[in-house]
Amino acid sequence: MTLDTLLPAAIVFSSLVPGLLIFLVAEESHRLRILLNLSGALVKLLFVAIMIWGVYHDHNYESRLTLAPGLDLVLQADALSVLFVTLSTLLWLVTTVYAIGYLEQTPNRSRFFGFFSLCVSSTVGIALAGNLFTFLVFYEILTLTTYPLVAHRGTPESIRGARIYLIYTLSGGVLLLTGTVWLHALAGPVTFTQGGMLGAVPTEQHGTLIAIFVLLLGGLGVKAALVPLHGWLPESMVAPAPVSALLHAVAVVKAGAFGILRVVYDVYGIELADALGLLTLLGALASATILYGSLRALAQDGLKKRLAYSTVSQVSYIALGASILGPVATVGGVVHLVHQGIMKITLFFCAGNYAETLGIHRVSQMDGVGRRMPWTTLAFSVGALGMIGLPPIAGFVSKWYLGLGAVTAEAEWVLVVLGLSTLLNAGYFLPILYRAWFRPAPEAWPEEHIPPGRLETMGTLLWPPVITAGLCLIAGLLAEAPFSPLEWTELIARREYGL
Amino acid sequence: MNRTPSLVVALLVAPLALVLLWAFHEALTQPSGARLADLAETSLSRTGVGNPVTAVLLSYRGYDTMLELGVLLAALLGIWSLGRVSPGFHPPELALTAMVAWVVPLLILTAGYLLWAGAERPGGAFQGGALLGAAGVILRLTGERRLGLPSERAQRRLAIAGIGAFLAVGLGTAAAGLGFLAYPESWSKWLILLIETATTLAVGMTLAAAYPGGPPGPAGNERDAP
Amino acid sequence: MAVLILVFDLILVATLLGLALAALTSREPSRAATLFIAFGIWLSLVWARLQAPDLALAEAAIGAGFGGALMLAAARRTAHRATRGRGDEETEPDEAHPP
Amino acid sequence: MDSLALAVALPLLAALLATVWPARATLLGLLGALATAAAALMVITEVWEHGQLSTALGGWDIPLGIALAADGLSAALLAMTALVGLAISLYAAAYFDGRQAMHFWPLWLLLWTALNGLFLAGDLFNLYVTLELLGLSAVALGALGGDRAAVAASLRYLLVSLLGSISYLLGVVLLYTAHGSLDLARVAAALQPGPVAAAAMTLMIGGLTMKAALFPLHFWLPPAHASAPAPVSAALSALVVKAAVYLILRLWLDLFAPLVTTGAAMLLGGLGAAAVIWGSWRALHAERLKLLAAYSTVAQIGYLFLFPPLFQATPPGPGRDDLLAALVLMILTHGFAKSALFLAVGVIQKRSGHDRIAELGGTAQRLPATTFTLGLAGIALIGLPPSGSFTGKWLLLNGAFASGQWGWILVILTGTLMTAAYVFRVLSRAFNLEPTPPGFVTDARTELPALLLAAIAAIGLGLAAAPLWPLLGGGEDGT
Repeated sequence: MTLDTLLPAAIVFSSLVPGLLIFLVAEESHRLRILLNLSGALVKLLFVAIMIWGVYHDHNYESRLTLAPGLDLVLQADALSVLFVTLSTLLWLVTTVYAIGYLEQTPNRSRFFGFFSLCVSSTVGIALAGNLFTFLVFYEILTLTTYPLVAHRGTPESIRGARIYLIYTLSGGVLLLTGTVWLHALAGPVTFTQGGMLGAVPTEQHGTLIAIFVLLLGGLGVKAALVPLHGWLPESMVAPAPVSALLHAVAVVKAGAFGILRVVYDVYGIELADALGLLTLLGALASATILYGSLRALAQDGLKKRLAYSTVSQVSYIALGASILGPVATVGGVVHLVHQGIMKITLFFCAGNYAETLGIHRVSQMDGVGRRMPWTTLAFSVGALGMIGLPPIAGFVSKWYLGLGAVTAEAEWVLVVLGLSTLLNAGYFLPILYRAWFRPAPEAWPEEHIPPGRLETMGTLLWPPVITAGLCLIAGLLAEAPFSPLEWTELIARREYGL
Repeated sequence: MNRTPSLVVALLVAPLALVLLWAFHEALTQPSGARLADLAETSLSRTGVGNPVTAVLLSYRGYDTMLELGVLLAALLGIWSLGRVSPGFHPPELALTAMVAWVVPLLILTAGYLLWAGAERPGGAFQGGALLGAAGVILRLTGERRLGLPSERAQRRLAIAGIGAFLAVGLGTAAAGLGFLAYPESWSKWLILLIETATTLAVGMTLAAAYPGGPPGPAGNERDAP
Repeated sequence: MAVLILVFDLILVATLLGLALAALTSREPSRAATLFIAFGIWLSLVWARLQAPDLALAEAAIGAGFGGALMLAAARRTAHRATRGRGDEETEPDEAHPP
Repeated sequence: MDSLALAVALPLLAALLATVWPARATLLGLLGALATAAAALMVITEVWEHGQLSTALGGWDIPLGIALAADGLSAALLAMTALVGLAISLYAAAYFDGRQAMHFWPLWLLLWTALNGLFLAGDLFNLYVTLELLGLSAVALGALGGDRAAVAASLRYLLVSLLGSISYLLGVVLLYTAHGSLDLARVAAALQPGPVAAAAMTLMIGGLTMKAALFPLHFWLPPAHASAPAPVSAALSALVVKAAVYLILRLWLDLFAPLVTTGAAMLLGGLGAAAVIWGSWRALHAERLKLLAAYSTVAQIGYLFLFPPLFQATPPGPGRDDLLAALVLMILTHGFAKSALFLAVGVIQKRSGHDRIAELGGTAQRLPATTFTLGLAGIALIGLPPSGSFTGKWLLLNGAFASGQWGWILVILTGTLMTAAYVFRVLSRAFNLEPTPPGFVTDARTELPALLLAAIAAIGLGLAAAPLWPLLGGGEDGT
């Protein structure tokens, strides 16, 4: 029992234990709950910082629990997992602050924050999973812990949304389970190995490997919202804003995308996946999703719905990056895991602020909101422009590397997809910005909950989007700085391709 | 039952019956190894009783008998837990009453004899108990509402007497380091008699008490005090 | 003689099975109880044919017999219970349970 | 080796005491439960140390006397019974009062005696006696619900139970007539394939499938389990049915191993598959929570019968060990989960006076700990991680893939989704617009035992199942 064997487990427990305690906290004990929440988040951040340092210096962290002979629950840290862990830990802290403000005075806060923490624990478990079995375990736990969050409001719509969410994710889970067990029966314990671990499977089994990949992709594609498995995402918009932020930026869709990265790079290995023709399949699905999501987003008037379809589209950049052979495209895809996260969480925080402060839920209600809520709208603008891919915001970096990787891999069709998608992104984000900044404000807002004071809204609601918007700028401006997402992703790509 | 199920039943039964029949005959005609009965006879001298059936029930397989008494107890407790039923009495006729006055003491006496005889000859606790039970049933039929049974408290004690004796002896022998229900040879006869007596009383009382189909206590009173 | 015994056995076994199935499929509780008791009695004939008394089957017979007694006691209740609640039970009567 | 006898004698003693002093039944019952659990613990520790235990009772050697025996399989079930039994006892102490307590405790302790006796029996006739004791005490407990429906359901249960035992006994008599012994190990050694053995197997296993409520002989279970009082339903669904499954497993693996055929295994598997689908379907459409739980038992029992075909196709070795462990793990998980579910339903029923799923919302919302219990138990029933049944299902699927039996995979996956559907049909009611409950626990004496059981099923058994392999390895499959 040393630090090396304890640290991955400790990172999971740092939110699991506070989460379980929060359930027991009486509803009125506001301070105690905040204390538990924040101390969990800060402790986790500390642990993650230690881990970043260690992984950078090629240190091996591994916690292992044997469930059955040949069936181990393994938490380990490699460069890719650290990237995802850091993202979720940072954004958890920010989202917790936001959620404390957002859920002020609403019922069932203990239940909410309990599941909120469990949700982060399972995300971190997914990030640190050392084999496909462990990944599956936390992937399913994530489904379970997010369900109560989606249903939290208890209105018929939220229960319906949660049910749809569950139908999709549990069915996906069954596919993933089938694929995983099958692979296990075929090739033994499926440990994540840089460069893939299926090289030894004889050629006559390659047909089976393709079938298994389709099953796995079916399971992962549900959470990653690949078309046609994306149907749950717009429906689960009924959840409270911090939950949407978490679902879209940190936990659920990211878990799916992260799983696709793992399967392509660390289970099949990108060369084998390419040889089996799986990358073409993935690339086609991802491209279709990118374009379809953007097209649907254009047609939405509901702000959160528009953002939801935007997520459908944007998350597939990660899968797109994974479907192109070569380290440059890998960098583009993997770094988008982080960049999409910080940008999308900003957008959802802002959408939540509009709804909570002024009762604005629709794009058509946003005329002149920039003057009433300048800071929120500024943050929103940074996120939206980043999504479009405007330099120097983070989204530009992702698109640049994706394009460059496509050219290197001689997959020029990707450029067409990127170009079209950028146009569409502009098509559904720019009108919002135009309305917010340049149209006159209406006489009265739909429902003004929070009157303007020293700040345009409550501090706990305002600071999180401002901070994440700042992160979007920093990640783009300082892309070449040490420990920036881009630099770290290049480390991942180097290790993955053995360069 | 209407026609179709009967037909289905018949169709199901016929082949099953044939197969069973075949198996039974195979089993009966097969030469079997040393049968337990022979073994039971040869070890009889060490049990302290002369009747092999009693030896099987109370010595070789006493553990089974203890659990069988548990079955009786469970059934009795089950019947009691069902709550009261209305008693269906007929006023007894004079001749019957006079006969009962003779028969019941005789039954009790015979039960005592069977219990004693069981050690050497056919008889024993279950047969004796059955007679005791019958005595109770006859009393009930002639209008004796309590079947000659004692109070509920005493009934509860009697109902567990057989198992209680088994358990007391069993735990005693286990504590003495002999093993559960392993009677020391010199005490064997008397321990068996003790258990048999308790069992006879328990079986008799249980049979009689089960007959009315409801809990003990004053009949006709629907709600009994907790 | 052997044929006679065979026929006897066949009737024995077939009736046994028939009684069991009839008891199982009977919808009415008291009918099922009666059929079961008949089954128990018939069964004792089977034990006798199988030369099994050395197994101390008296016990088994008592077990099965007592099962029958419990069954009869219960069957009496199912006929009357609808109108006569029991004093020592929970107040909430359950709705009908679909089979 | 007196621990074996003690594990039977102590609950029996407690049952007697509770019979004699009905006014003190609850106290005596709780003490008895503790003592029984302690005796079980002794047996389990000894099995853990020595691999196997056996003793001949009454000082008579085996053909004449009765053997008690324990191996890993018995120890695992004994442990489940002890923990579930303790929780049920604690719960019942708060649930029953007055006359109901007086009736409950002796019968419940007799039931426990029968369970322990059955798991430890090494003698075919003694197994019959424990089956009878188990059946009668279970039926009597089931009728404690008191209303006419409960009595009628119990009556049917009694009939099936007795016929099942007699069918088993007929098989035993056949074996005894042919081999002149009742000792399980001796008969197993002497058994020759042939009509007698085949008929005995059919009679014994057939009779036991009635008691185990294997489709299509499950018809008696839903009304009986749904109309009993909550702690009794918990014991019936979690323990009593499992005793029959245990015995089938014991006979299948130990006694009839030389003559089980692929056809017989496929038949059991097919019935199991039908049970999974049919039970889940009925659970999905049940209007009352207890009925849902009871149909869920029918379905979950079905899963257990998917194992024989896989046993048949898997040669002795690690693969088979995994299957056996998976089977035991699923038995245990279901035991804990289903008892937790019934206990939780009991809390809801007491609180709201009914268990109609459609009108459950407010109550579930006001009882967070109980709703949590429902959720955890549901996870274990569905087989989602980290529950024990997830690990079990994983190994089951793995075995099916390894032996190329694709049909079962489809059944398992369909069953999983259907289970999820009926579990979340209930859970979604807990989210509504009722006011916030003040705290997590409302009634600790009933809610906590249930929550504890659910946590063991959904988390404990999943993460701490590894000791099962050494425990079972020293045991009966002998490979």
